[in-house]
Amino acid sequence: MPEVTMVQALNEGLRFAMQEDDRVLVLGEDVGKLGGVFRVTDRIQADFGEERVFDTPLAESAIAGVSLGLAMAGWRPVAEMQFDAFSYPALDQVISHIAKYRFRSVGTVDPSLVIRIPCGGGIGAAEHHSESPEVYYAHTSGLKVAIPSTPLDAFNLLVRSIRDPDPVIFFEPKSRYWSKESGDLSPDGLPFGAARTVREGNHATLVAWGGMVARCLQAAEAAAEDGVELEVVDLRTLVPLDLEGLANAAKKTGRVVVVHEAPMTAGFGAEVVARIVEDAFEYLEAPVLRVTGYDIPYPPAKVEEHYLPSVDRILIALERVLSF
Amino acid sequence: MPEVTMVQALNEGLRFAMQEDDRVLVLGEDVGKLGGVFRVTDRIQADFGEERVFDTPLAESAIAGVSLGLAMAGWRPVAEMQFDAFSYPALDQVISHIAKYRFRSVGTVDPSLVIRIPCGGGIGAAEHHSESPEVYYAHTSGLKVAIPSTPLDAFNLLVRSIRDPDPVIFFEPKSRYWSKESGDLSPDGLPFGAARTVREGNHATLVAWGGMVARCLQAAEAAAEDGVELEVVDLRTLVPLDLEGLANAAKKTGRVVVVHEAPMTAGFGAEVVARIVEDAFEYLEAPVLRVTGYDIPYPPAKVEEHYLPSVDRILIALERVLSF
Amino acid sequence: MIETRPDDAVQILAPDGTVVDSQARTSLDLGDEDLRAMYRAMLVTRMVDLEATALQRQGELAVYPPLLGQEAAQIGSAYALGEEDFVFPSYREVGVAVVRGIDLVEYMHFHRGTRHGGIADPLGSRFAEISVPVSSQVLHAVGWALGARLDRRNACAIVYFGDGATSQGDFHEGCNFAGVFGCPVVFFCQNNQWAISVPVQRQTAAPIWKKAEAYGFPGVRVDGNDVLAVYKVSREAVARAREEGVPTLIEAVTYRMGPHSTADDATRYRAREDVDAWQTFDPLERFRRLLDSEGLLDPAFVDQAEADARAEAARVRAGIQGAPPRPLEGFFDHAFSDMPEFLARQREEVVRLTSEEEGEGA
Amino acid sequence: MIETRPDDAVQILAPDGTVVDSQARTSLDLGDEDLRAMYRAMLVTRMVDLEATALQRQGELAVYPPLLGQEAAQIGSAYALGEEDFVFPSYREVGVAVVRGIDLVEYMHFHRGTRHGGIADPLGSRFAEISVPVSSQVLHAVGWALGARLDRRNACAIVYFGDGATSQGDFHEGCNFAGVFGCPVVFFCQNNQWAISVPVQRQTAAPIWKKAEAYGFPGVRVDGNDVLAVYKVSREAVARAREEGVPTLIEAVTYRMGPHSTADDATRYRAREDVDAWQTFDPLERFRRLLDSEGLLDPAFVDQAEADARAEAARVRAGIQGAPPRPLEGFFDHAFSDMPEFLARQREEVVRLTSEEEGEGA
Ligand SMILES: Cc1ncc(C[n+]2csc(CCOP(=O)(O)OP(=O)(O)O)c2C)c(N)n1
Ligand SMILES: Cc1ncc(C[n+]2csc(CCOP(=O)(O)OP(=O)(O)O)c2C)c(N)n1
Ligand SMILES: [Mg+2]
Ligand SMILES: [Mg+2]
Repeated sequence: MPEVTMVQALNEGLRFAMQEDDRVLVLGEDVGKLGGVFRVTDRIQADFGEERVFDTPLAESAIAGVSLGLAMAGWRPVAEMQFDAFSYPALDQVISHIAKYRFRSVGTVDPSLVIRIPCGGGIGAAEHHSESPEVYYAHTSGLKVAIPSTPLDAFNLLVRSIRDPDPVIFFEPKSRYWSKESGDLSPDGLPFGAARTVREGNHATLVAWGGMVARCLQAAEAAAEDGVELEVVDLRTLVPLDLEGLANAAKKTGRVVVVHEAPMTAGFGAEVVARIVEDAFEYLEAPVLRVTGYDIPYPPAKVEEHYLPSVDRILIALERVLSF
Repeated sequence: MPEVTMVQALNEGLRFAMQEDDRVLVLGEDVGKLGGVFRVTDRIQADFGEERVFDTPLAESAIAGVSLGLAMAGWRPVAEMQFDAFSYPALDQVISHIAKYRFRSVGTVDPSLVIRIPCGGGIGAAEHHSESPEVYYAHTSGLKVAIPSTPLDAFNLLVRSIRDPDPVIFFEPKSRYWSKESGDLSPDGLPFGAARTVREGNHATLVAWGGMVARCLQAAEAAAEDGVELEVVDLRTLVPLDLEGLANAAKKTGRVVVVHEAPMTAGFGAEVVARIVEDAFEYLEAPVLRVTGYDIPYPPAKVEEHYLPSVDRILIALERVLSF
Repeated sequence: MIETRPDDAVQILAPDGTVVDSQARTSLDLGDEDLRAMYRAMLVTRMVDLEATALQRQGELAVYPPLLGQEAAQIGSAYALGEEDFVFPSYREVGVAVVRGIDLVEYMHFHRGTRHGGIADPLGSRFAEISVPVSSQVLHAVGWALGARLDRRNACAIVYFGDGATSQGDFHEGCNFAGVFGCPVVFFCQNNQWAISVPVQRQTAAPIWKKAEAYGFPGVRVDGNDVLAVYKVSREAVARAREEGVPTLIEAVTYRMGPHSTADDATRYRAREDVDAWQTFDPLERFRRLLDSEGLLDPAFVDQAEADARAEAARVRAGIQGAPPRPLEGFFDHAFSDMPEFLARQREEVVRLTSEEEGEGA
Repeated sequence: MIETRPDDAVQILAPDGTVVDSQARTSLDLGDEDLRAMYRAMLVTRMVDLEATALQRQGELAVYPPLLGQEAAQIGSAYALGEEDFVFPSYREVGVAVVRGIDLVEYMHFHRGTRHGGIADPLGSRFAEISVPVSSQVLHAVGWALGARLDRRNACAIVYFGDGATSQGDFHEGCNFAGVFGCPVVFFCQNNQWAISVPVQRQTAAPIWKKAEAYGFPGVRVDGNDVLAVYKVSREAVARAREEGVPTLIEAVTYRMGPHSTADDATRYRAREDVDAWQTFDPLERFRRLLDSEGLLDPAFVDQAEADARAEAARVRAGIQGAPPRPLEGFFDHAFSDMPEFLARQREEVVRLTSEEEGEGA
């Protein structure tokens, strides 16, 4: 079994999609010769040519808006935003047009495009390079939102995103870029809207996505040492959300903690809590708690370990949930 | 007691703030001679001069970014975004700078400015003119978010927002612009972070803000005819959120429904649910439910009445909550 | 090569309809039938536009932004397009829609509040949905044009926007992108002097056509009330786009004779006299006089054109008047290409509630 | 009045340090001590910049974007400012910080990942926090300048940004706003030929200085490696801003000799020879030769300047090396001007957890 990093898996995913569909284009800042600042597009321009892989001027609103125009001309653009916080200048195009074009055109236009956004912290980066803006997108009706937590699923979800007739915001957790996994790269993994149980357990359930899935697994191992068996659920796609999977996970243990990097207030964790409460209230033995980034701007890198949910913080929340 | 509309109260609020502090400026598209498309700034330019009240070029990112620069020069800008969806081009400036400048400067700079955003639907407007984007802002650490539901509180909250050393996103529910209230306009009403019980009741609690407070009161009256007494809580400010007030309201009845116009998924209602679950779980007799706009882009005006939470939909959710 | 133009606008017809540039006039590839068709399109536009305002006053439309006074800019430019070219409108382009054969009844559903976008089949009719966020459509046009270039299609995009739109970041990013990639696109600015209440002098300190200098492609100012001059510069721009991949920024100087929209009260910010002064430059009257002097206005044609215009206005009225809303549940089908569970739940609720309502109503 | 310049850049010194425009040279209001101070500032900048790169290699900084090669552009422009003028930097302006007396230790805390912004007292030092989102700071400069104008202060803002930044909407919106309002602001573009891996030719199809045409104010291209020429055009721009409320766009043509940042591998996208070619244009060497020819480089001064530069680099190293992180709890105090309940709760948690951790550590 070959071992791949998430960066390699994403690179392979792009290649796979470009090979199976010659309408797929890759665009963004520094995606050409440089291969992207994280090398996700490494040598793709060399292999697929400058017409299908090109650097844009430094303008994110243009990257998004031009991608929509390309989609209207029958192309399937895969656009890269260089970092999480640099996706914000494109929000207007994403919210007002990309998310709404199918709706507005009564289904006659497929705004089929993917916007890739490296996200999250934990890599010691400078201000604006560690944010987790998934809620801005998940709250925007008309967008699908994917966020893999492992290399193999990154390949699977990316190919699925590119094939999808809907616009997909594809988050790539930077802290997992260099994580490795062995197995065959295949687009026949789980579809959108299906959560994945990455660890079975009976005492309580941890729900996470992207970079925090690995953290939850660490917490689960720590808990296991004390004889507490945690179920860990990876949501994989926030939109569509796997309502049934979520409810079942909650029902199984009756005790749930949601973990995410973004600030707590109105983070996607709140949605998870609300759905569980709506669909599994009678099964809950304890309040569904959230362990998240704090409600301050992302702090300087040297203290990010205290900002991001730690194993300790997860365990403390679990204690509260378990002792309820 | 004089009767004022919310538009008039806001106009008076601006005048009050401009009179008490000659550093207050008003800027935006069409805020000058026209007085704003809703007349909130009616005749303010005539009365305070073209230096303190001015029309900007048609560029929302500039309106926000220039406002921050003005604040750095010691002014207190009150900027208007013409409609909810036209605040999106300014999101980058708001998220990356306005929300973070105090933090980044370790408290040495007050990014003291107000961005007024008419919001919400129910007035028969065209696409992009009826959105409820409060979550984008509430999730962004460093911003305060206010949204009055009545004329008198609009005056009170607006003056407080302008006085606040922090940046405030000030939502104005368009559907309440022409609602009337009598009483004295005063900035000595409730502060930020204090929810207001607008109706007392013992059977269940409705939580809302902005335009939906009135809708909840209608629902409460309808319910009262059937002998069901509803408590109605107006959050007034989403950031800071009145955690204690919210928990108490939930504890009182044990049955809560949150109502908002924005789509359900990751709407601010989810945060309300999550907070109540965290702080009042043992008191809950039923799941906290949400009645919200649906998870599609805001539809054409002629069907908006079916899209927005109606008295019927609120009562249906209440039935579920009460019969639990 | 960057082509620059003098600061005064290209003009072929004087306001009184006489030809001021006869060389340009004769060089146009327009036969008599073209001229008549353009006149007819202007008439239809005028009548439909007035009818739409009337429909709004009668409560049949929620709001309507009249294009009164801008007919020459729209018809002249649209007439310069080929079938394959793609139009990206803002919200004021009924004249362009008329030339492109867009169904105006469906179009008016946008203004009635019964559908978004207004264009039944954007890809088929090569006419994008109405775009309200000012300047945002500029980027879509550039993207489409880039796509056409990649496909080596002999087609260009044309994007319509106003003077106010030039202040937006998207205008800049789009123009710059097009300049770098050599996108076949025409940036068509109708400088109607106003962005709601803000006059163009407070919008920018430079002439709009000159902004092309910032992007390395030609800019041209044209008398926007002279349909032949607009046609001429548009035709050249379209050719430059299709053949050389060189974009052009056209500033058509015109005037918004009506309010910004039916919801606007223009008396708050501009003087009646300013508007009246522009009455002299009415684009229809100017073109009518030319046709007259060229002997093209035989009574049969005039009667027919006016009858056609009236008929189209009547058709729009008949089609839109009292049109029922389209049920909300149907809109759920176009949020995504599929129907995820969370949305299906909500759709069911809508179906249930509306059928109950109907039940009650019955 | 719009002033236009020829397409070639303003130059006073040839690359070999000889004066090519002696009239301009003599007209400068710079005495010997000024010239020496400028040279010293360039030296300090060079040494601190190299030291920062070294500190990054040693793990003391997280990442650092060298300005190597851009010293003349930064020192020349910063030297043209008065005390009241306000600097809005991007992330590469250590040279400007040197001239403005900004504490470079605190500055480097930004790159160490121990604080954001890097400027201890932006309002007091009239130097805004480091701005990373490309072009975003342009609007703050315009806003500050408008504020200064409203206060009738005799001061201007200067905003630094790169060639890539000119593609952003914020650049456009800021320039346009400044043109309309007559804001006292200087738009200072360091065209260092690259935006990470994208060469300026793929960034825009027009010369950068020409973009000023779009806004109705002057644009000027200057040899960015000629500190005197940069000083000259900046001085003029500052005067125009302060006295006439006329903004200027300055394009300083220079070259990024180092990688985009220490995290960048420039060999992936540019040839060694291209960089080598620019070695000839080194701004320090050029200025050194001029000073030498003007007899200003007595050994005492040279020794002192070099010692000062080494000392400042050493001070930065000593200040930053091993500097501990500032505790997270402290950051909570600056999210808002007050401490709302929901945040106080979180802060308490942080205090509890970190004190427990310390307890464990002890
Ligand atoms: C991004 C954005 N901001 C504000 C508005 C509100 N608005 C609608 S039209 C308009 C003025 C547009 O002026 P201009 O571009 O000159 O076009 P015109 O209406 O004159 O045709 C404004 C401010 C909007 N639609 N979009
Ligand atoms: C809005 C935004 N998008 C992307 C980035 C990532 N990024 C950082 S610097 C840079 C290139 C900037 O080039 P230029 O403006 O020429 O300045 P230089 O770095 O050459 O000084 C990019 C793309 C960013 N910081 N901000
Ligand atoms: Mg206009
Ligand atoms: Mg550069």
